[in-house]
Amino acid sequence: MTESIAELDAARALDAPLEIGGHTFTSRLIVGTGKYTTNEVMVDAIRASGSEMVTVAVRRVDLDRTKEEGVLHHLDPGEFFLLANTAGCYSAEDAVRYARLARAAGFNEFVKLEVIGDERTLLPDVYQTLEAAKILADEGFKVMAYTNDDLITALRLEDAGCVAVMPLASPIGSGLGVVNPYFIREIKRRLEVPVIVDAGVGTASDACVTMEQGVDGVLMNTALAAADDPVRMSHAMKHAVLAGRLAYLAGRMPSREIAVPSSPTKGMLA
Amino acid sequence: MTESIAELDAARALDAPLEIGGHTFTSRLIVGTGKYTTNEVMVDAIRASGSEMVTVAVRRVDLDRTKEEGVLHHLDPGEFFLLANTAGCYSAEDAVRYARLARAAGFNEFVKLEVIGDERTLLPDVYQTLEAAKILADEGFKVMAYTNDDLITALRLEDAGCVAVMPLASPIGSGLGVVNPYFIREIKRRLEVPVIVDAGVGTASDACVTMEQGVDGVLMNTALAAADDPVRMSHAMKHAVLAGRLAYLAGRMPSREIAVPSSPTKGMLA
Amino acid sequence: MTESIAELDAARALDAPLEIGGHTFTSRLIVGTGKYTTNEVMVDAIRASGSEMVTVAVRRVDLDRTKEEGVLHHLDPGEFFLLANTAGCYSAEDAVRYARLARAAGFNEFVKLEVIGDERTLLPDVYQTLEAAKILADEGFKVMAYTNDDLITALRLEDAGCVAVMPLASPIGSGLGVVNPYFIREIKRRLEVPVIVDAGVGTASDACVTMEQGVDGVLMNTALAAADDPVRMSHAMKHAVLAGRLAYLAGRMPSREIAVPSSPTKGMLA
Amino acid sequence: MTESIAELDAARALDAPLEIGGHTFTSRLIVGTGKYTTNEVMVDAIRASGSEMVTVAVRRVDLDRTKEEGVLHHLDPGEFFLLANTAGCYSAEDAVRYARLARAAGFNEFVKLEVIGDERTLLPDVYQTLEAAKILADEGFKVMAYTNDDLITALRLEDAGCVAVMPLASPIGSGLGVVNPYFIREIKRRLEVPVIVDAGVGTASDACVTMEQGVDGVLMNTALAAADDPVRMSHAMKHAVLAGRLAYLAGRMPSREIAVPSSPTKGMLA
Amino acid sequence: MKTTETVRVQVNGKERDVTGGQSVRTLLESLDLKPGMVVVELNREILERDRYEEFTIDEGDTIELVHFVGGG
Amino acid sequence: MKTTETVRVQVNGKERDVTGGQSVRTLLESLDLKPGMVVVELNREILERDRYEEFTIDEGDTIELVHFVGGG
Amino acid sequence: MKTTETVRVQVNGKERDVTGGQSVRTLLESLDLKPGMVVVELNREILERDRYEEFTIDEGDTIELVHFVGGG
Amino acid sequence: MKTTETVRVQVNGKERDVTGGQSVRTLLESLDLKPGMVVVELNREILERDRYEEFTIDEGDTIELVHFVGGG
Repeated sequence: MTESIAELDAARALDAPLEIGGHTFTSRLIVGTGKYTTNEVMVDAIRASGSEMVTVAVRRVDLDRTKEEGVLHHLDPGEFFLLANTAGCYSAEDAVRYARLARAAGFNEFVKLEVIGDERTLLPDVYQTLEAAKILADEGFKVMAYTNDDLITALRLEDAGCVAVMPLASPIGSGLGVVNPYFIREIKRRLEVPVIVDAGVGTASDACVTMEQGVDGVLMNTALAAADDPVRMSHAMKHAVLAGRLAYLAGRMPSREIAVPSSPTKGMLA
Repeated sequence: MTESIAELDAARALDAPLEIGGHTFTSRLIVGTGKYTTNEVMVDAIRASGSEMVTVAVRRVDLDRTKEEGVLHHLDPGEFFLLANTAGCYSAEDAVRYARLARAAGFNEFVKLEVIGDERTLLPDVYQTLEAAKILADEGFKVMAYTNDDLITALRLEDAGCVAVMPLASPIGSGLGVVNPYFIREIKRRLEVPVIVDAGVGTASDACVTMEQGVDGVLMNTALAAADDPVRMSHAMKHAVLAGRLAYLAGRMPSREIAVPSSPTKGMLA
Repeated sequence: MTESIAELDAARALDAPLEIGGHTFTSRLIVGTGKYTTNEVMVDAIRASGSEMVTVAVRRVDLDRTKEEGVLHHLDPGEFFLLANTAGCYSAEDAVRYARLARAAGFNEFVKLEVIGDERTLLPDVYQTLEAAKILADEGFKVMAYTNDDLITALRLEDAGCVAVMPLASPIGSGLGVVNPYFIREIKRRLEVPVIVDAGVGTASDACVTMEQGVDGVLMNTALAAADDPVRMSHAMKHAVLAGRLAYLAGRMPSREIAVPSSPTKGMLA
Repeated sequence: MTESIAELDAARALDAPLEIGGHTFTSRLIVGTGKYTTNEVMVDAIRASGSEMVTVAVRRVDLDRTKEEGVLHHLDPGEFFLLANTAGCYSAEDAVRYARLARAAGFNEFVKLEVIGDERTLLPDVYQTLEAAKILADEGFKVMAYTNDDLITALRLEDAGCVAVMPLASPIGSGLGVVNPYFIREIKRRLEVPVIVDAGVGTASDACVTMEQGVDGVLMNTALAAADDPVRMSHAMKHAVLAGRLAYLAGRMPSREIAVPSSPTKGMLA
Repeated sequence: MKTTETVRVQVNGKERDVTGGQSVRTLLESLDLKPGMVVVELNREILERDRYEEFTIDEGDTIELVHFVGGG
Repeated sequence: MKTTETVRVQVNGKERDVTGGQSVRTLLESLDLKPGMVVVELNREILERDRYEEFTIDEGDTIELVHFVGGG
Repeated sequence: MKTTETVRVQVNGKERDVTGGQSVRTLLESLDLKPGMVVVELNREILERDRYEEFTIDEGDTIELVHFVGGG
Repeated sequence: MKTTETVRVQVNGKERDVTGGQSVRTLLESLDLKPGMVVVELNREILERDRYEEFTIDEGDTIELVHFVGGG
């Protein structure tokens, strides 16, 4: 036990906290709250993931059904930092409207800006996203913008005042992992605001690879909610993000095609 | 803190211990003791990795130099389970000789059998390895055999009585990771003794991917010793192995080329 | 000999010609004319590639040096269809200016629109590219637009009236090949105008993989000019593009992890 | 037309013929004759592939059915060089028996040695293969040995007197392509006899990538027979093998993460 | 002057007949919704929570009542 | 001395009753097989094509008649 | 009225003193450039080839003479 | 009969002149090696730790003294 505490402390001591828009987080994993089979599993999974920031969507109250659907009946806003998203919006105007409604809920000024350009791929409309980002930043929102892996767009979003830029690893819910590590790496290299990879992670190694690119964090939902055992996968992801982060900070060995012995070549018997 | 203990316990509770040749280990990571810049770094790194089993090589005492080179001056055999290897041997006869010398040291009857067939690639000579495995198993050794990723050879080694079969991910010290996951997966699928992937891991995600194939453990040395910061990388590997293992047990989401929304499509505003 | 003709005819008979902006081409390979060590090598390489359309850049006449630098002193506009590019432009305004100058040369109304957004990656500025595309299309240009692998942008460029959309495989001159086949495939699936993959191809297999995604053609320059033997590589690329195209049309076998014998399992001897 | 002849001649002039066991072949593609829907398609496909050497299996005559099943009723041994295989054999003894029966047919002393070690993966039993190779080589057979991608085994097979060593790209009929290019490349680097990659190719780019590793040829069957359009795929493969070979000989450009312009950066307008 | 006739309004996309002139707070109560758990948009204008009393429902109003649900 | 009784032999794994003492060549003809198209293994021994005449079929013989089929 | 004084102009970014009032065609000839091989931009306006005669060079003109070079 | 002449032996590949007839234990001490930290192979035979006393060093003996070092 004492050993395990030492372990965790050591691990923490090896990394700095993540700061986004003036808020500080020890976990570099941000998780969604959608698509879980039950609310109990959702809460257990989120707790297992060690995440401090969770995303929620803005939707109409269903006046015919029980109010239980409201996610705040299950998630304590005191325990988790709520990041409202504009998922489902296809125009800057709609996204701005949803963001304002989210802020009116009174929790914080953060918003995960998401403006979709195509229903089949759920790829972002970077033109509308950029427009909405400018408007919201001007209104004092702390915009975390979901975007594609285009460096130029990422730079524009940073200029627009976003507090974080969130390129995709691969399409939402695809689980294909980091398809283009070069672009992700370059975006991280060039931006000053935190870069959070959002969408596409399918399993633990995807999260680990993502963090090894040097980015500041990962945001996922389906990889946890659609796993056979969401809670166990959430544990896995917590460790995967930490592993990838520490490996990035540790500096990996160079890889080479030719082998190099790990035992001494001298001192062999005759 | 209490939370961190809970976390670790939860993680442990999600996996069974690893049993090899009658011995039980909670960590699925086995590490080498070679190529560290200093013995202090070696010990700190091994402790950070959480490994219980460590490999050592058998070499002549250097009568001209200080005896300090002996690894047991730094590693307490009470703290770690010693796995002597036959690294550097190019024939079954030599490997058997080294194994006997190792056992005579009096720690245990385990041996990491390694018979090299080529100096440039350090690939195993499966013919000599199989021959040595039979001899050593008959002499009561608990043989953990380093081999290539050939299923047929792996099956033969199991038949020969090895307590663990250890296919490579890629050449020793190459850091290329799991080049052929299909073969590794198939070997695990078909063998009953533990399958430990030995050699080739370069960074945390490699270890994570390896464990996601369902194997029982990973053995590495260079990835830790040759990292810019071996201790930090060892922390990373500890988490990576755990992450990959839990992800395998959790059952990943199916990956698909088409996107699937993680927020509700109903309840949008008009 | 007769056999070889038969072969080529057969191959041709298996594919339809490529039509771009009302012009028809039998070769699906478009090549650049930059970076060759000598003009002789350039011409030999282009001929070996079997390309019919070649790109050229618009630059100031160097009044101090010999006029020989003009590419038309070496390339016969009667033999090759000239595609002038706007390479080097960082704004819609500049790109439009270069396109107009190119058209004034009097060969055709085609232009390879290229508006760069970043000097280090040479990634396109999709915002400026889209703006320029609209202006040029309105002026009657036949715009072939170099862009990134973003589907939404590709769709906008098609709406803007481009006669071809040309997503990158990877950054210009990188030779990394098709990093994101999913995005390329989806762009092809969704557009009606020809999709030509432009930039990133490094060797023959890259061109082959590109065509296997179903796209209409490939544009390359560095892969030929920077090969050790540009002429030989040009031969290779000609065959690679044809191979990838025919394989796409032929419909590949399904790939599976388990083996399937190619010889009969019946009729074995006792 | 004249141009097309020139093209082909030029391509041929760029490569040396393939010599195996004293026989010379201009095509580096060897194809199987199994699993085609009809004999007509088989013959058309093989002709389209440009292959000169084709593999056949040895089986009992079916006394109850029409004799038409004999492949020589459809393939003219004068047109194609027959390479009989020992497919379906699981021991050195059986393989030797099948090889002798094949030679008794009186066409040539070549045999594609294949000794399977596992029914599910069809992976070779390298122990039995090596034993059979020695026996057959002693009996004057020209052995082309199907093996896995293990360098040590490849070296042993060469020592045993095989005229060609044929490592797999991936399991027979899997269509997974070259899973481990490192091993294939190293085998080619170290052997003196021709290295033919046998099994695993799924589509044109796989064949192209295979040849780019520097190997001497490719052997395939399912990729052609199981394509939607076998004849068209055979055309594709012919070009893919040529493309990969020429690209290997041409020497590819170096790949780099940072972009390099292909148009001049000087001479821009003010 | 407060009226008590029924008025037809749009609530979350569905037409409803409700008592005219009642305050938004009253409406929420009648719908059994805790003010703290929803955000109200009245004719495209977002209302501040502490002012639900001041706004009244009139004929033809469009009301959107939203809250947070699970999403990624 | 040549006999004409029927003998039981194994041909390609199936039992057959054939005329004893007949030559392999005769057997092939009776099976409508061109000698040039098959290879004959008699009791595990491969026969040379031009010697089919010399070998006779006797009680209990095991005969394998093989040829080339499509294979990879 | 045609003048023959020297005027200072910008040609491809460099200052040059040329005879004022001469036609673009004459300028090209003096620079040994075939009209068919270049495109001329005079003060940001692209000139049609067959009208080089009509345009004259005056003090302060900015002239760009471009052509095609190798590019990807 | 125990002799005290010097004998020439091979220790870890190097020739050494040591006192003949001395026990392995004595040799180890003279080399400043703790018996518990090494394994001794005398003329290709591995000696049990508790029997170092019994074995003596004679002319031409080949002695290997090994221990564990860092390795992967």
